Amino acid sequence: MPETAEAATAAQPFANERPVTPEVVREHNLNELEYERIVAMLGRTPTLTELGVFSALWSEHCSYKHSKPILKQFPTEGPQVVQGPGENAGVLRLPDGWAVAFKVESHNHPSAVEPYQGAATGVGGILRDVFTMGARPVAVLNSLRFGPLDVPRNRYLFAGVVRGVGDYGNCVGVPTLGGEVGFAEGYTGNPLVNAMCVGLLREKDLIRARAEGVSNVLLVVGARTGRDGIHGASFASEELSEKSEARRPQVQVGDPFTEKLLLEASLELITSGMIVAIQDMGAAGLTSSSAEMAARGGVGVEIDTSLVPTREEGMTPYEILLSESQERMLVVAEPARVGAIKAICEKWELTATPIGHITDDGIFRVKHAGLVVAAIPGQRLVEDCPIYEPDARESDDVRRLRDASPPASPIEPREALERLLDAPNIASKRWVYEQYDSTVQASTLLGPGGDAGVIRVPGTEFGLAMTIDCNARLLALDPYEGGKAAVAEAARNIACTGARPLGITDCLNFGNPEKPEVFFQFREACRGISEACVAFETPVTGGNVSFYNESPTGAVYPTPTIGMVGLLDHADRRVPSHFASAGDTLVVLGATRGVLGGSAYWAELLDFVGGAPAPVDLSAEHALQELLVAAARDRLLQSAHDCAEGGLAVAIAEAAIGGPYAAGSLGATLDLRAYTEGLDVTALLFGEDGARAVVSCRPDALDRLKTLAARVRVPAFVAGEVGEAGGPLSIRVGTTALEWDTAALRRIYYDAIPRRMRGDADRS
Amino acid sequence: MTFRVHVRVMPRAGLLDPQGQAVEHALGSLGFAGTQQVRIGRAIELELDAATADDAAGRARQMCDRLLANPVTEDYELEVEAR
Amino acid sequence: MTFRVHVRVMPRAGLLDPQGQAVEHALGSLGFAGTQQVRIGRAIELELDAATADDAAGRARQMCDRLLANPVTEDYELEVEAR
Amino acid sequence: MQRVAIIRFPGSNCDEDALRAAARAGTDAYYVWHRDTDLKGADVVVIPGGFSYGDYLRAGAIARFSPALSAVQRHAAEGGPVLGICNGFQILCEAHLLPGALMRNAGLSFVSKPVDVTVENTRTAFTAGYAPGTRLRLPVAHGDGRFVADPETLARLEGEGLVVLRYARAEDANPNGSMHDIAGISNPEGNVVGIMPHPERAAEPALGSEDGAPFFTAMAVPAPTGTAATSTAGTP
Ligand SMILES: Nc1ncnc2c1ncn2[C@@H]1O[C@H](COP(=O)(O)OP(=O)(O)O)[C@@H](O)[C@H]1O
Ligand SMILES: [Mg+2]
Repeated sequence: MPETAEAATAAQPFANERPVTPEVVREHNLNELEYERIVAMLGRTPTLTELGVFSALWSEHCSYKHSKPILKQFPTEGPQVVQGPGENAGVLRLPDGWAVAFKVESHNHPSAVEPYQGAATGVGGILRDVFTMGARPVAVLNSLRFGPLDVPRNRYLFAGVVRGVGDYGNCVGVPTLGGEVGFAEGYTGNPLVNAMCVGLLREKDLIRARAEGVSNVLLVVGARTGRDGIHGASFASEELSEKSEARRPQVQVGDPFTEKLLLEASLELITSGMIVAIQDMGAAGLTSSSAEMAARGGVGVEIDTSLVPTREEGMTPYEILLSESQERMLVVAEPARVGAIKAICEKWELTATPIGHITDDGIFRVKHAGLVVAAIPGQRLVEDCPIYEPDARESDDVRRLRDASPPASPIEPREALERLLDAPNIASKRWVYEQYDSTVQASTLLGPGGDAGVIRVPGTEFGLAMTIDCNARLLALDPYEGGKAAVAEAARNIACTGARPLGITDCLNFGNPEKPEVFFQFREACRGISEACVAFETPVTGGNVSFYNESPTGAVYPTPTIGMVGLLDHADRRVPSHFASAGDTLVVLGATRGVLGGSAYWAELLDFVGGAPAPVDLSAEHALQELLVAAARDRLLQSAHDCAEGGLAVAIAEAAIGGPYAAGSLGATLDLRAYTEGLDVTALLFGEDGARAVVSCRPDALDRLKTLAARVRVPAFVAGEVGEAGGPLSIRVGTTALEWDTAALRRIYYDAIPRRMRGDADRS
Repeated sequence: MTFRVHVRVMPRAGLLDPQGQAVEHALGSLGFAGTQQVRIGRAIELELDAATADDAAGRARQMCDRLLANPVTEDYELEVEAR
Repeated sequence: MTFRVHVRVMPRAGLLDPQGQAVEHALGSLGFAGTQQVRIGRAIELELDAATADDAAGRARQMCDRLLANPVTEDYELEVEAR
Repeated sequence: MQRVAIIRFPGSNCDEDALRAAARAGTDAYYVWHRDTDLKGADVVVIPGGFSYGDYLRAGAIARFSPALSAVQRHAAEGGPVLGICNGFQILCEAHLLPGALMRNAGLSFVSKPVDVTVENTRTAFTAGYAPGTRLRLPVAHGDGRFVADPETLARLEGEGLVVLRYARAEDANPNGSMHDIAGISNPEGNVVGIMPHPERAAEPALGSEDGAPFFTAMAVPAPTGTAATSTAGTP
């Protein structure tokens, strides 16, 4: 053990490494303030290796330096919370000793450069986050955004991302239970790829990524380390530009086969009780996993990079520390267990290699074949990154847009509905989810294509519902209301299946936070999300911030995707989204005021993104959730579908069109004349007020449904009834009677995306 | 004139090639000891009309750059053969 | 001596090659008119030690027969190169 | 109780589903790791779906060389029933326990959806519980499911009635471009069966369908003459 503080933190340059100059510091995306702080912390100039370590851990991605104070406001507690933010995934309590671990992560920039591998490795990373908690992944979801599909390159990105997401999850054997896809101009240069994973564990088997026990051993388990994705974390923390093409780190290639072995080996290691802690090597690889595990445990670590199995010869400690090679884990264990750990890994055809140990001096120390190349006070390395609170100012353009409205332009409602169902933002995403195995693990009760995915938990009564949602257009116009709306939509989707919302994880995709108008969006969106989570008692259990989603064509819409899970006490009482049988009574739940601000109607049909979105009434939303859950519990509902993009008309049409594998559509007859007297037909049909759902019930259940609705003060309007197979959809509103052929609507809805994807994709 | 072009598109050196790894391992356990550096890519064959072999190669190279190979992850080589 | 072997495994003539068709179509719409007979298979590269090139080729052929190509659907060709 | 061995390869991922369905049908189902050569007294063998060895090179190509598969080959040669589901079917073809091959789907994409199939051959060790011509709805989930064989093999499969499942022709249900809409076949003895759809994902009321359950209930019934399957064999 070193005698003095100086000795403890002495480090030498490795071989012929470059001296640290201001230029080198800039290349590492560290500003002057940050560099000064590093020098002060070390009392000397850092070595290049150390600079690399700081650059990774002080990147936005790892340090949350622009977001920490804002994220603090999120509600994170509740009786159901087993593990809040701060670990690899959040964990919520379920009945019978079970718990659910879940988390969402972005992989936007890697996917912009290489859509297939970028998306695939995104799925790989989120799976690892969940199984390092000791949970078996039981479902994945994905939230995607691209530029419009009439651009060949966007089709190329879309197709590549979907294939990447699918190939990875399919191979590992985790069903994709849902997701969302959106298209808008702002995503053209910067697509968004967010992947979410949900895992199940026995609460007693939970393991945290906390290194403990001086002289315990650190082992690398899994794939060899190559030169992939070096500096991925800082790459994710800058805007995309021509330059990033050149600076592009070696692309990370996913190996889902090794992931599957790693999953089985990790779970076996955890349940055997043989290890102290485990963490996946995600962004910033070995550096962040070892430094963060040590900091959480309040200990130091010493690793020797020359012991790490590499894929290529001659890798430097710098490269080994910062490599983002996939499918690797870092494990902490007592020395006496190393043999047994190796044996378990060997059974799964993996290697486990000791590369260092825990120390009591709190130093993050790296050696390479004995030479100390980095020695940094560990706690400060992880925690002392400067925190910024940038200026926030709403852009004047947005304020003006909110007050604007489109030029009046009469679109006949019949045609409007058809065109909305043909818009890729609203049309069925079957082209996507058919490429994802949604039934492996033989537990899928409601797969993609409805409001939320539902799985059963074998051996129990209960089920788990899950969704991921965000209507970014609303946030672009009003980030505060839009943030609330994203949580509200997720909760509505969950409640429509009959499940009670339990908690959320979020993936906050924004532009450059150093721009006041972007930081304003971020701050306001988070405020909205927080308020909604408080109102719904759905704490935030973790998430991910992805800034710098900008390209030369501008920033993306503020897109905080909300991943939510819910509990269905009785899995067999789940409620589907589509109408079930002719003669059922149709009820519209909730009130309609006909707000067209931010609506799909204006955006898709009039090419106008503007107006003020409907303010979110959190108590009305909460009441609706309670009603849906209670009605499902009492088995009153035949179907339930929430109203979101496209409003009431789209919700009714989608329910009538039927699920992707139904024999066909069902007709419906509605009379809405008494629902909202005096309201303009367009506003009534296509307005996007929240807190509404279209449900159907057996006629003899109607009275009980109305009683429940009255109890929680949710307006329940009896609108009509479900018709025959293939029958028409007829709606009477105001003085008009509208009619559509549901078989034709079904064709439009399911063919909209395949039709566009028949056009060729082009990389350039 | 018609030319036949053989293109070999391989994962770029240094990039992980899980497929090659798996095959290398399998060959080992089938008794083909000492097989190394297994890498797996795509073989593409096509025919095109061009005035000269050089012309044909030029066209084929354009095809590779635009469609047949992924410049981010793959390298390619091609051979042209008169038919 | 170490040899490098290049193996080309192609779908058997007469069998549907949807990937080849898709690429042919895509090349057409990228403006590469007149490209025909596109077929897509696997390119495998490996290194092995053998006394002579013939030896190396023989070993490689065994690998193909046993593992690298599926005799029901694929044909293969190989080239051996001294390193 | 009938003993059902579920072979697990690195990369298998429908092993638990198959085990659960077999156990539910009243069998004594257990795993056999791919490195084992002992099937531990199995009456029936199931090769489950998944991505053995990542499906690298070709689906099933590497798995067929595993030690457990030699044991399966012996079991099959002695007339013991073997069911390959999805990746299991691919492995059986690669191992030449069944003819033909499974190639990349004609649409080039992975396909996950329920499909309608008809049971064409009820004289196998796994389909005796169905009436001939029964229409089933079963999930498929595969990227390499296009059944291909040379014309003579196809003629033989058809002539001897060895097609076990066929994608419902009238509905255009063929999800992968398989020749003759073939979704599953058996060997002439009827003891080795390979199918692309996943009956284990539709084998209990809680999942909304029991269409696939008879594949597993068949496993629970001891073969009448001691050696399995001989009594259910079709024309040799
Ligand atoms: N990327 C995707 N992956 C899997 N399923 C998806 C994806 N995108 C959409 N879906 C599914 O399609 C259905 C409709 O999604 P969405 O348009 O977001 O509807 P809603 O507005 O009701 O949330 C949902 O069941 C959803 O899970
Ligand atoms: Mg949604």
